[in-house]
Amino acid sequence: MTVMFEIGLSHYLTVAAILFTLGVVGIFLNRKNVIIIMMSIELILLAVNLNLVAFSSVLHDLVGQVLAMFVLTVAAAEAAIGLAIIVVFFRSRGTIAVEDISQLKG
Amino acid sequence: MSTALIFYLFAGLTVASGAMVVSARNPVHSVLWLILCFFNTAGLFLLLGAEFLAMVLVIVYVGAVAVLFLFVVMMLDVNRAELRAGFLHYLPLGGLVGAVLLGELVAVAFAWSPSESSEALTRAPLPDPLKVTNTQALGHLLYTDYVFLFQTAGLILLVAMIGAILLTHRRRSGVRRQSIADQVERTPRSVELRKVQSGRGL
Amino acid sequence: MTVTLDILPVLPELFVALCGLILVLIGVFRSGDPTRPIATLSIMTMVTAMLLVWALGPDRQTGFGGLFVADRFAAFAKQLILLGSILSTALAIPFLEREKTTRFEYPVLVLFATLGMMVMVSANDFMSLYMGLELSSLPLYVLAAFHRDSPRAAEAGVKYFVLGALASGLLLYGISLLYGFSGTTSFLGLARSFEDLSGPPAVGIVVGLVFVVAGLAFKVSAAPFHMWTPDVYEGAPTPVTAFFSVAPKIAALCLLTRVMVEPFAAMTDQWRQVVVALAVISMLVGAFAALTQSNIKRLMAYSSIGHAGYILVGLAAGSVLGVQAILIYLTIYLFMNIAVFAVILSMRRMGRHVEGIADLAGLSKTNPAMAFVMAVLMFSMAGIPPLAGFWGKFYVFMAAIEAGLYPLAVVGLVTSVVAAYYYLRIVKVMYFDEPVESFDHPIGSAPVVAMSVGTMVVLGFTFLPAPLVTGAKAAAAALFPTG
Amino acid sequence: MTVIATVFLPLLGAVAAGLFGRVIGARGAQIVTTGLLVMAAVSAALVFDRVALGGQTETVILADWIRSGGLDLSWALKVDTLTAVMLVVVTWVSAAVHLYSIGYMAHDPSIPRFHAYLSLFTFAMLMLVTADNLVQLFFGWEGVGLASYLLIGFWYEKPSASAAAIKAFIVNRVGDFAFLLGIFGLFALFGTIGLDAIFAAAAAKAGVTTTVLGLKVNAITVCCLLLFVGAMGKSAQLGLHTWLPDAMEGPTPVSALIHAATMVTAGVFLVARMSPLFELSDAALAVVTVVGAATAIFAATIGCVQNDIKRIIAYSTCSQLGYMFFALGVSAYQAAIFHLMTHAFFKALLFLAAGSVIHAMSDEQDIRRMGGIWKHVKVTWALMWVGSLALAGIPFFAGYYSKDIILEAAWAAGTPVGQIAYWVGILAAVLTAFYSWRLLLLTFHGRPRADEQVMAHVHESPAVMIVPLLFLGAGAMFAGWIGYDLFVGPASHDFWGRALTVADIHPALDNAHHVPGWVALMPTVAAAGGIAVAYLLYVFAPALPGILARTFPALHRFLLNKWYFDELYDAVLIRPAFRLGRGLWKGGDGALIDGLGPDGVAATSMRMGRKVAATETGYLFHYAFAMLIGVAGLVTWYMAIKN
Amino acid sequence: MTDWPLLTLTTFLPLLGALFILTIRGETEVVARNARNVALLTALATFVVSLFILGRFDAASPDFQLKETAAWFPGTTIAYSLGIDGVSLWFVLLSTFLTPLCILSTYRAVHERVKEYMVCFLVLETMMVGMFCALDLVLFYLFFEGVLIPMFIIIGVWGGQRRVYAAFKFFLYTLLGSVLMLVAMLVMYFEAQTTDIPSLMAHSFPIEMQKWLWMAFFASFAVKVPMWPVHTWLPDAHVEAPTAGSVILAGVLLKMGAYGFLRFSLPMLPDASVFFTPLIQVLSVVAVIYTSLVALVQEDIKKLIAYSSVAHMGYVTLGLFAMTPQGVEGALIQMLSHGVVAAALFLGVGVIYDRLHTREIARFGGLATRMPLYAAFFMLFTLASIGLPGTSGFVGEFLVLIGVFQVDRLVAVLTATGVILGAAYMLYLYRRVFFGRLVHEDLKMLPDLSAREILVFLPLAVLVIWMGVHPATFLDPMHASVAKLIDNFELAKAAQAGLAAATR
Repeated sequence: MTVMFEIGLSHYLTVAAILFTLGVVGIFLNRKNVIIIMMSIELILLAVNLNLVAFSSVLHDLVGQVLAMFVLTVAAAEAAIGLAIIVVFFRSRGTIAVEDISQLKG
Repeated sequence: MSTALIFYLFAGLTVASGAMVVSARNPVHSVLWLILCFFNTAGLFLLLGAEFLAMVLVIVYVGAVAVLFLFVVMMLDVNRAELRAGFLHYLPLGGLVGAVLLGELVAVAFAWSPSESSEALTRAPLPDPLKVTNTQALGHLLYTDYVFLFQTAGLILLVAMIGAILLTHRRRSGVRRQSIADQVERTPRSVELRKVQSGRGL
Repeated sequence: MTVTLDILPVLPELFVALCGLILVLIGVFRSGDPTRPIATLSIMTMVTAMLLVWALGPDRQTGFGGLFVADRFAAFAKQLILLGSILSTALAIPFLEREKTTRFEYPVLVLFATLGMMVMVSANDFMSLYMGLELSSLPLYVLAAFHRDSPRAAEAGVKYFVLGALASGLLLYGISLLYGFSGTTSFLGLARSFEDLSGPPAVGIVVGLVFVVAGLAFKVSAAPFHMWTPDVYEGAPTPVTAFFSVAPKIAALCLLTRVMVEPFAAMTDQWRQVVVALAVISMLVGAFAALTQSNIKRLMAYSSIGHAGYILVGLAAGSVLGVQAILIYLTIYLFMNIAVFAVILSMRRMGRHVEGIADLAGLSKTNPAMAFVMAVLMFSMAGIPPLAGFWGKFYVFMAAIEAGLYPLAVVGLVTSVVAAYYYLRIVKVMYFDEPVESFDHPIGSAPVVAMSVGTMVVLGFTFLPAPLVTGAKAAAAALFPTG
Repeated sequence: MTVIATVFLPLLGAVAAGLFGRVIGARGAQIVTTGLLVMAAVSAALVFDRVALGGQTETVILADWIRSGGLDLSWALKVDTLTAVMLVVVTWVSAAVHLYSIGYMAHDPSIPRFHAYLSLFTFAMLMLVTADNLVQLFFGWEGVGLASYLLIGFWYEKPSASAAAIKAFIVNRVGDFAFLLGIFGLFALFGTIGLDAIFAAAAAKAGVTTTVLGLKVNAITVCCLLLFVGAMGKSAQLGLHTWLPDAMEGPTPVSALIHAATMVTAGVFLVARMSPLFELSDAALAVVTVVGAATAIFAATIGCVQNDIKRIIAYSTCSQLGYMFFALGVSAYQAAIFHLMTHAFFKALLFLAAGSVIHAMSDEQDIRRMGGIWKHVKVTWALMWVGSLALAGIPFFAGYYSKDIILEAAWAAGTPVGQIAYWVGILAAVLTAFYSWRLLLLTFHGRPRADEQVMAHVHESPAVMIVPLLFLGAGAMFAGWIGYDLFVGPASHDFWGRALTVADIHPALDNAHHVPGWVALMPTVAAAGGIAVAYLLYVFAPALPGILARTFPALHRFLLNKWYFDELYDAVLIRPAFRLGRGLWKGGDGALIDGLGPDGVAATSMRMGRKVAATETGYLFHYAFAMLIGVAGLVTWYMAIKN
Repeated sequence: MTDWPLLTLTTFLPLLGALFILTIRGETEVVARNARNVALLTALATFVVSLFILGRFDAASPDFQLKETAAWFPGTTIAYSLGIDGVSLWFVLLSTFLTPLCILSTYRAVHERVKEYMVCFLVLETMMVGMFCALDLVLFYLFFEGVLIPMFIIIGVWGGQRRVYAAFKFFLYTLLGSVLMLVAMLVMYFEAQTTDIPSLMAHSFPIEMQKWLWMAFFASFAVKVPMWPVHTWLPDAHVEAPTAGSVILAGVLLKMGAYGFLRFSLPMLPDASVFFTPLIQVLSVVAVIYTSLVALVQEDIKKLIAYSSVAHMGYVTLGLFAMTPQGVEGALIQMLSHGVVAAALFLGVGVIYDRLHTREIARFGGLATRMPLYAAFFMLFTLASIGLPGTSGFVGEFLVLIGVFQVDRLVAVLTATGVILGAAYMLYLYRRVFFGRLVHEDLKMLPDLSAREILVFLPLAVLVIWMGVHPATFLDPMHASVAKLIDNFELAKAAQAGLAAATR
């Protein structure tokens, strides 16, 4: 029971691991549209940030938070680019269903 | 005890909403679940003492990124994609691999122990939160030790901007734009008169 | 707290960044099509940056509290990256003009991507590694989709982006684990933390390492993280593919090398197995999957996967000789690839770009010079002596043998025989088959220059190998502090 | 110098006629080659006088040949009595044949080629007999084989001729194969293949044994037997004889020169030359005797039923060679060489006379379509009689002396095989006389069976053909009488000198002069009997042969088909070889090696290539999944397997 | 002339010529003519230069001579190092001798892309000569493999119907063998810390390593020789290659494998060589008998000669691994002889192929009537091929067999059956092509050899006889080198035996 109620690093890491896995699984189990995939990526980055902040806290080291900060920034930029690309794709193909993004293969 | 309860609340909601992001049928709902997920993570950040990051997550992510998502989802009008066949087909294998990975990551999580050398390697010790706020401490670091990366981050954002504009911005040839300079410069001499036969066009 | 901004080591990057910003301004405010002048200026910027890199001298200098390092290795890598960017920009502009898709952002994005790569190879900390990587990746995502009206380019963009984001997610997760389990993100700090390690490293370190390697393996398109490569190479506009195949690849490989050799030097036994596995799978995929291709860009994609495998063989050796081999290989690879893409970019018939292997049929009759160049390059890529490509492989496998990796060397060489088949097939199509229509006249002098330079290097290296070999050796030695 | 002239003048002629035939023309070629050969014959006579009669053996070293490690060979001419005899026989017969050919081949379009071949052959034969080491002997050996091949196939447009040429070469090669092994064996045994060196060391190695196929055997016996197999090939002994009858496809002068007088006797020469070795091995000698005797009777039986004039003589040659071999086998080398010499004359005579007949009969060779022409070709007829009488061993003709001494020696050898050889020889003598007279009677006597057109053209040959015939006829009449003393008589010891070695325990020849009277008389009786039977069957009761053939059809067919040797070889060796070759080609190379090797690997690679490329499905989720599997796999590897 | 870098000159003179040809421009016809002439002149000049090598060669010395060394790859021992001994001398000359003949032989046969053709041939010559001169492991490999490029092009561009298949088979087959050799070379380098061939010969490798190295080298050389059962590329390559390509292939390229055995396997890995000798013997014997039988049933002239090449190379490998003076020298002579004879036979096939564009045996018959001169030449080479004494073929076969006989009698006996089979298939071929009646109409108009063709055949014919009658010319320079080779081999064997005895 102490493990349950003594909230330590491992708990946070576990949450992050679950989020990460959800993100990853979301990418390859998703057939609906690419935007969901992008959101899965956001989940992954969120998991990373959670990891970093948790480590930062337990290590008494701000570097983790600084890195999390940068990750947030980059994630925002990535989202912008990603959505722009999706818009481009939608314009040229009229769909963003994942299964339709398969002209190139072999 | 209360910390634990709050942790479990936030953690549970984070995980649940994360799951819904992935599995919701309607992309709009997915975005909304994502927003909820962000909020709860921000709560976890608060628990960990990272106030600034928590706020950034709420303001920047919920306020900007998630809205951007919502915007694009609406714009592309792909609000209901039916679940296509094959999803369940891949579920067992995919789920298995995911479960294995998850198990391993959790195992890693529980294998952590403070490293002997980590103390000596700490570059930016956490200041006393009573003297220096988290935001201040972060800011100080960002503008000094990490100014190089800070500038790089700026460039990344610039590149993202350029990229987004390059990809999505287009001058439509069919749309007539008002050019004030042209209108002003026009003189009677520069106006060319043409006789247009009916039914022919120019 | 006194803060010193040791700007000197970062001078080339700073210069490039500033010039990039200025170019953006020029591009926005200049009327008319500013692409060509901006491309010219961008090339001049990069040339200057090369000079600056050279002017920094051979000594190891760190900056920004150890986030950034400028040493011989970084300098060597930067020269290669810049050269690749310069040549691919020069090749791209006439092509884009011909296709009527010029946008001034193109050279600017290439410039910024190059800047990101320069930061990458100079990274001395996982944070700067990540930032550099992203700075280089984001423009690449955009460039892949640059022909925004082409469904294929858009698809390439989507795939590259999604998988790239996933890869950087993996990388980040690995970095976070490394950080958490060691307490630092600095390469030197990590190295120090493993130095006095007794017993096996913590499980988090190993798993973190695996994630980091996976994330970087995506960038170098090593199997099984290679899946994006063929689709993106095929779908992206050809000049972009040309760029992809050299600069980012070189940067990622140099980065991977530094990461493996510097912070994880003490863990060589651990990561060597990962690298060996990646190398073997890459070589196999690169050799076999290309056998049945009909699109030359796609073929080059598989070829680049295979080459990544060979380079990883050098990395697996984990020795000075191995790193030297990587640098030699990369240099030769750069020249070969650029020249091949110069040929591919010249494959125009009736004003339309073609990229089928069959379109090369009978090239030896319709355009003997180009066919000769291409044949030389293909033999070189297949690793047939006395062409330069052979020496790349030779050094790589020499390193592997020195490290006692005999089975790896045998697998590598056998796959190189399989790979030889498809390179030969191109020679066969050009020389043995009856000609179809001839290509249009080459566009501008850039492809001709690229082809000539590439061919000269490929043919001439055997006669004068010393400069490159000694240079690469010195650069490689920079990563190994004791010797 | 005379030796060199003897050997190389024919080569000069061959080169002149062969390379410059077009320049000097047919007539020029004839004159040059024949002239040079006559000169060679003269100088051979001088050599004979100096070496054989004068007792001066000599060895002329010409040049280095093969030198490698312990092997040191030179081109050298070794002349002793044996060689000198051969020189004379070869050059004289060859000169006669050259001369004869001028007439015989007058209408042929390729005269220079023919004469070049003839001269080339003569050169090779002379190299053979003058060799001072086994390799040079082999050079001549193969050289005469080549010339024989070229000459048999001279009329290459005839498929049968070129087939016969190949057959001759290849059957000879089988013998040469053994010959080569014999050389290797001797080299392994003695460390040299110089004849003198081997002979000098032979006695010391007499007891050396070696293991062959797990059996311990005497090394010298093995080497001798291998050499003898070579001799069997060249001399058409039983088993390797099949080429000789077919060789009659060549022009008749060729048959006379090569397949009667000289080349086929090379085997005899070889065994005689190697007498110091053979003397050390009773087993080898016994084999020689048995094979010789068997060939003598075997060929004679076939000769009795053949219808082709040349083939009959060919089988007769075969049979006579058998005589020579069993003479060798009983250590009566001198007798063998003596018979070789006399046989050269009368057999060449027979062939050339037969050629004259063929010439007269407009190239008809089947004796069933001849008959009754003796009036038209009287000289030929007479000479044919002389030859036949010599062949049958009728007293005072050449063959009488040599055949008698052989049979007596066989009897006198005092060994069981010698006894067998004697009786077989007697039986063969009966048959010899029979088929000779069968030939004579059917060809010249009785009523003409050729059509009128042919009969109208029957004419005597020109002088250029008749003169050599007369010369050879003289030889057939007097050679035995003249040579008897020197070769096998009291003078023979001095005559042969050290050229032939006969061990003291093999006194067959010495004893031959002291055999009971009936032994000496038997051959003559046998010959007379044979002639009588021939007269009975073909003059007095011409229906009888047909009846006999019908009464014993199996035997007749068996003999007519030459004991089915060709069919046997065809079924056992040739066709299986081709079948095997085709099987190995299509099955081994094509299906198995290429199928599993390059082609199979290539196909597998392409299949794998398609499979690997098929993993690039184009679907993002597959790609992501692959990456995930990669990561999960590596992590699992470290966490589960490494720890 | 004494201080000139003769070997470098011989090696790179053709390359220079090739570069010069590349610069020729103008109308197709003119370019073709000029390219031909330049190529011929270059090849002849190279031959003349290579004769100076012969002149300066000291036959009494067993060492490498005319050495030239220059630094090459810093940080390694890999150097540009050339030199020849009695073994390689003749192969250099063979290469320089055959190339001009090849070029001369193609004056009529090649009309298309003459320039490229000549360039390929001259590059090929550089590679061949360089390979025989190389005294550095890596340099050797460079030339050894470099040969593939021009040969691939030659077969593929100017070859027959299935040229693509043949070219690929040739290239990939030999490449596969060679890459394994590269691994072995690198292992040797790290073991001995040198790539210098003479030094490597002096180094003694551990026995277990030797076995692995030996197999790797074997993989390369066996394919190149080619030994049974890795020979199947040869018939295809020979048949499809243009005449001159077949000539070089048979004349020189096949020798590269055997040369490799002699240069690497035997002196550097003597113990493994002893260990594997039975393997070589079995494969060689099978090669001789098997391929002879296969040759017997061939329907294509070139294919028949190709199979005969495999059989003849079987003698060579046998002779080499007999490691007796006669065996080794016989193998060398056999190689030279085969180089000349097979070259001549292929050139011979080329003559009728040029005229009729078919090589199917059944399409011929009775050629002797129309083309007596040609028939005479072909007969001479046929005889040399079947090893008639007095021709070059005999000396080689004889020495090999006598050498092998001293080592293993059964092997010698089995191999000697090749003497019979060889005669059978070659004469059978000759009979079907030259003898018989002229029945095919198109054969009745065939012209006999032209002056140019005679010029091609004459030197070959002279050599065939010269080597048969006076092989000392060729054997004498070999003696010292071969003796040294065998001495060292015996020493190493003895040392290993002593070691084994000591450890027991």
